[in-house]
Amino acid sequence: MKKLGRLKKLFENRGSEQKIMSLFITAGYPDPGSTVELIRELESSGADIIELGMPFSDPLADGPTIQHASKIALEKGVHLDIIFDMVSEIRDQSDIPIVLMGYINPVLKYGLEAFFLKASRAGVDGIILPDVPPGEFPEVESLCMKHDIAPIFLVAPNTPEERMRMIDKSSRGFVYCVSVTGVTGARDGSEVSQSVGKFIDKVRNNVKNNPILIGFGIRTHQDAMAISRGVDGFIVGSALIDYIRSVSDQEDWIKKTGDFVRKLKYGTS
Amino acid sequence: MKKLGRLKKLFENRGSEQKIMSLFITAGYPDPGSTVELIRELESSGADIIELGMPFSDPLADGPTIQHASKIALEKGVHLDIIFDMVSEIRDQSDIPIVLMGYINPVLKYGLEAFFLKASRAGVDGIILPDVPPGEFPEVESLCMKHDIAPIFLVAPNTPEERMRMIDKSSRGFVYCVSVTGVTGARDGSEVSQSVGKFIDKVRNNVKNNPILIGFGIRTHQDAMAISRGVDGFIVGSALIDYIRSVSDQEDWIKKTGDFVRKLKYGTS
Amino acid sequence: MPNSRGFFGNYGGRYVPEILLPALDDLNKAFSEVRNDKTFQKEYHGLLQEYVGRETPLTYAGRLTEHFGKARIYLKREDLCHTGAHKINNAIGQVLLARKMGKTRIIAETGAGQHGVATATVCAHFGMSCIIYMGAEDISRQKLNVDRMHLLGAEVRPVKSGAQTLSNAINEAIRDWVSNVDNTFYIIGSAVGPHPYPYMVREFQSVIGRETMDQSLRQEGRLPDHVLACVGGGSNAIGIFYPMLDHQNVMLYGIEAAGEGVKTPRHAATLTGGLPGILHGSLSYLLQTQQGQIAEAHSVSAGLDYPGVGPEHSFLCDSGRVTYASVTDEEAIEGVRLLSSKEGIIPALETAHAIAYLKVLMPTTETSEFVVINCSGRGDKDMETISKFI
Amino acid sequence: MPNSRGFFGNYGGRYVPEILLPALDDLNKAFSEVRNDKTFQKEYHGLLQEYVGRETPLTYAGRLTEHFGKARIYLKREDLCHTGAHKINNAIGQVLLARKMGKTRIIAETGAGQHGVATATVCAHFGMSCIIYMGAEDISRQKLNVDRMHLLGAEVRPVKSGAQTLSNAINEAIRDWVSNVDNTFYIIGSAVGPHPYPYMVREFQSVIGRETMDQSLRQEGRLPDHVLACVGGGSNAIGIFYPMLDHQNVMLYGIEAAGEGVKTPRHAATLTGGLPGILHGSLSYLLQTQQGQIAEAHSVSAGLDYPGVGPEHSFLCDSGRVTYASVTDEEAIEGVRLLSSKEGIIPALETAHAIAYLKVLMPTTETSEFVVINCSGRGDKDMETISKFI
Ligand SMILES: Cc1ncc(COP(=O)(O)O)c(C=O)c1O
Ligand SMILES: Cc1ncc(COP(=O)(O)O)c(C=O)c1O
Repeated sequence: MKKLGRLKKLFENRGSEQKIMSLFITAGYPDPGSTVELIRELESSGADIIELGMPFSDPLADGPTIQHASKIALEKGVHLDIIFDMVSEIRDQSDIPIVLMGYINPVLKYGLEAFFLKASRAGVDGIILPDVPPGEFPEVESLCMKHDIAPIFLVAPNTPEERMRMIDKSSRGFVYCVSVTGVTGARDGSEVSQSVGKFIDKVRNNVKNNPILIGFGIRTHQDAMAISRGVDGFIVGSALIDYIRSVSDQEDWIKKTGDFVRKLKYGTS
Repeated sequence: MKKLGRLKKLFENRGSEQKIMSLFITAGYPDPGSTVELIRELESSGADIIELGMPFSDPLADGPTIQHASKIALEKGVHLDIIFDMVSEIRDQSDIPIVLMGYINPVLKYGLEAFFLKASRAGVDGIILPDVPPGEFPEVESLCMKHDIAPIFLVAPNTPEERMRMIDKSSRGFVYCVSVTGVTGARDGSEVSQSVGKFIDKVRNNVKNNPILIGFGIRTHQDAMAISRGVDGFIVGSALIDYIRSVSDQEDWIKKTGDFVRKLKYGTS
Repeated sequence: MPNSRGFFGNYGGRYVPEILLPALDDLNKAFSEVRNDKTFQKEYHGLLQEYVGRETPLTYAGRLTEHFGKARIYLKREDLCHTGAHKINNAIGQVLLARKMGKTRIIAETGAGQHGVATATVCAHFGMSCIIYMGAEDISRQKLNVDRMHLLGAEVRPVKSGAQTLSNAINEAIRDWVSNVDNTFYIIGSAVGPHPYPYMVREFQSVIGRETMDQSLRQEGRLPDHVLACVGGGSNAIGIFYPMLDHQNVMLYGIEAAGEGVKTPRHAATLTGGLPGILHGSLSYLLQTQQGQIAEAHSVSAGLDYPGVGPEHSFLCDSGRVTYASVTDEEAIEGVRLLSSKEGIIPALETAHAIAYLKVLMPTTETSEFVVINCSGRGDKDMETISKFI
Repeated sequence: MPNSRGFFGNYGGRYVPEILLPALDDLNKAFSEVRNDKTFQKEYHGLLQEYVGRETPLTYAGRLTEHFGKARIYLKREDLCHTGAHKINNAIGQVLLARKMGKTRIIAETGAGQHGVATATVCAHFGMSCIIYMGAEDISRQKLNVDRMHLLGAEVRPVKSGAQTLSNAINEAIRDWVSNVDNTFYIIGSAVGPHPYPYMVREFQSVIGRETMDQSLRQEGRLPDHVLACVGGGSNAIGIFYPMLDHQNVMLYGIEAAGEGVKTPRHAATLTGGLPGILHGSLSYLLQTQQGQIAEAHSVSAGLDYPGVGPEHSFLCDSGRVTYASVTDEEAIEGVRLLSSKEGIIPALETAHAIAYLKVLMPTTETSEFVVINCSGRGDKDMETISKFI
């Protein structure tokens, strides 16, 4: 129960006003050598959870930003063993919850058993597989349970309420609430927040066993605050990677990214 | 009977060894101003009959040489009235039989009656219309008779014997014996002469009312002698125009053409 | 039926070099034999069905009908024939005849390339040697079809005389025929040329009209009120018109290519803007100069770019049984766009002339009537040309 | 039938973002309703007949048969379908379903452009808005089809990721669908994707196999001994195979694209050279790297240039009911040449793979047997590519 513990503890301990911030980065972007250091910087700048993207050649649920990051990471030779090493290295020094996020095929090719065993040993806390919704691949769900890795599933604006309850039941750690129909990075937050209130109410009425983080389209602190009203926190991915992309050729890009993250969480850096 | 007379007299008066030489040129080639002078030179160099081509845009029975000559003549503005003037001008000074040769459409457009009237008045002796075989356009044949212009028809290697007799009956002046299946200028004479003997025998057995001239593919005196054995004479067209084409940019091209024609007729110039 | 000398009224005939007459006689004899020969007809119709894909549907054009809000519009789908146009109906008939006559070498002319492709196709099917004459200008504007002919094993001979289009290609094919008449069969691609071609081509294309009548009866319970077809040489038009000629209630419309306008020198509207004359073996309307030289035709559509027209159309024009009209290049392109966007059928540029005429015809129709357009071919071959306009 | 979770044996499923599940549920429900709905089936089959031109003939290929001197060879002529390939059988079925479901916006992916053209065509026919995703590489090698789609009013969106071919176009179409799931219907062009697509596409394409069986009985008095089809995603193959699966005497052959050779990294022979994995929503054989990244496929034929294959084929491959083999780019070009010159039918490059396999199959056949090849499409779209090789 050690690992489920890290995510659980995080949510149990959060103050009622505090929003959990989960940050997505693609493992190995902009280069594999800096991922561990980057994660430490994210943590020290306010990240509560790290979603570590396992790059895939055909990321069909992702927009251009994450597609690009995946492509660079693959070109730089990132694969699952490297990612496990990264997680181990972080785990040596930090208890920040780490969630792997990626598509099922590389996992399948690695071997399902082997994957969950290694992930668990490395210190992974949860897993998000956007192309494996609950119920479609029971073996994945049971391996999660076996290896104490939280299966984190998504609810979308068009998810029927009954299915929301089923997703809640299948999920551990938190439920990932997708604020809009679309791929990652698709719309900007201001557009998103208009329609999202009713949807969140519906999710809250049905997802009772898990904390709820909301993501897709959050680019600023204002977006995050507006959109995560009533849920436990928010997730930022494309905006962070876009920022990294814009500064990654500078020497102090990691420090700058820290500033960007603080601003995201607190409104000022 | 004046005009039928000129062709008739020619054949009646020829010595038994002498071959009648009919020369084809396109009216207005290489330029309209020199056609009359050229014809006089042809006559004085041994031509017995002049076939004067009426240029047409779509000369579908002609090879590249005569196609080219037609095209140039048309570009230089030749049309039927100009051709009638040319004939009149020649007729003022010469009794050489003149046969117009060309396609039916310009004749039709001119008006059949008007055409034959004018042609007759200008001193035309005969007409060859390769796209009007006997029987296909009775009005043309009766207008020929009415205006004393000899309708000259062709027999071809594949013409059935019965039809040869019909052609003989329809023709006046002479019968034009096409030595090979093909367009004008198609093959060279040496190739032609091989197969032509039998064909000529057949023509002679069936064409009894008219003299026979043979044409298509004769390029030299030798060709002419070989091929016209047993008939009354021969016709040269493409070879003459090819020669004119080769010398027409020289000042004394008409004189040179005369030399060429003498050689054609007599073997030496 | 033309008379014994091959005339439809005043038009037709056999104005060809003497050398071709025996060949035309043989052809006429052979064709008369097969016309009512069960074995031949079975083979011909068998190929039309199993190889060409006949019968072609009569497709109701719902959105086009809605667009005009008048009579119902149907399309006779010759575009679905193997190789993409009606031309193959005729090519198959003639190649069967050629085989029967023992000819081993096939020649043909082509404008749009559809007849060339059809001929090359049937020659490949029967393993016969095939030479296609095609104007150099047409070669460049119908490249797809040239590539197809090559692949089918045909030799494509570029014709560089005159406007380098269909008319010149016919001249050159006739020259070839004159030179090789013994072993060569000339498959003419439209209802033109010396007798018996216009008659024979009509007979081979009449399958279009017969099917249309059957389908009209099946689908609408009666014959159409209006039938439209584009007219180049006139084979697709006479094919659909002929079986309905005696049904006086069926109004027939042949649409020619007005190019840049019948008032300009750049058009191909022979019946609208021409005068009777003789070209390519028959007497018919012709575009010609004051001096009787053949005028250069112009049309954006290579298959209509011809200064002559089949003699039977000249007869039907004079008699008034068929209404002939013309539409411009620009209107034809508009016609392509209209049918493509309303029905999902990209017509050949030739066919598009008939489509374009709807804007004139439809306002005069009643909602109780129905119209059939002969959709003579598909537009794949024209995509390059069309793209330039769009 | 796939099981309730959309599996054919071990293959299939619905591995898609959560957001698409309601859409797939709706689709599955709507499709189940229409499968046995008379009104729908009547409209569907009516369009196939009156618009597409079905039934397509089963053409006896006499000279091809002679060439091999063994079993008789027939061609199932999907090349004669409106737009030139079998793809439209499916596009019509799906667009009817989209209308029934009240969707107003259609998206599709395309490789060779045939499915794009088919989809753009049916959208024009019904007046629906249409967006086609197509790899930039495919756009350049199938220009004719791109022009056709434009003319039909579709928007063609170039996809510049990865190898810029079919697989990338599917990714992009899925992204669009995820973003516009409310009003958008995704018409998948092959028997791939999440359940119910592989099943639904098979059902819409099975008309090929049913007609083939009827025609075989009519023309030969029995079912064929051997049936060949090319396999890209596998829709034409499953369409002709499926109705004959239970007839164990009918040998079935699916021919994949071996590109430059299955031993090289440049091929698209998924069943021959791939391993099971998950892509585009289903579990099936896949070309993939050691790390489970999707490998770039290669084939001279854009329609076969795909690293996946329909899940039912994976099942039929494992079960041994169908024999899967592959032929190279070069052999396919040879196949184009063979069919063109022997039968006057220029096949699509995809189809040519099945033709090319005859040289392996035919020597093993008996003269008493007969073979049917699914002639899935015509080669017009490929003339530029083919010309480069000839
Ligand atoms: C599709 C199509 N329609 C019509 C024509 C015109 O010919 P015709 O008037 O003989 O039907 C052609 C000629 O190439 C054609 O390809
Ligand atoms: C003519 C043709 N055949 C075959 C295919 C391959 O697809 P499938 O395997 O789904 O039939 C395509 C795809 O574009 C095609 O256009």
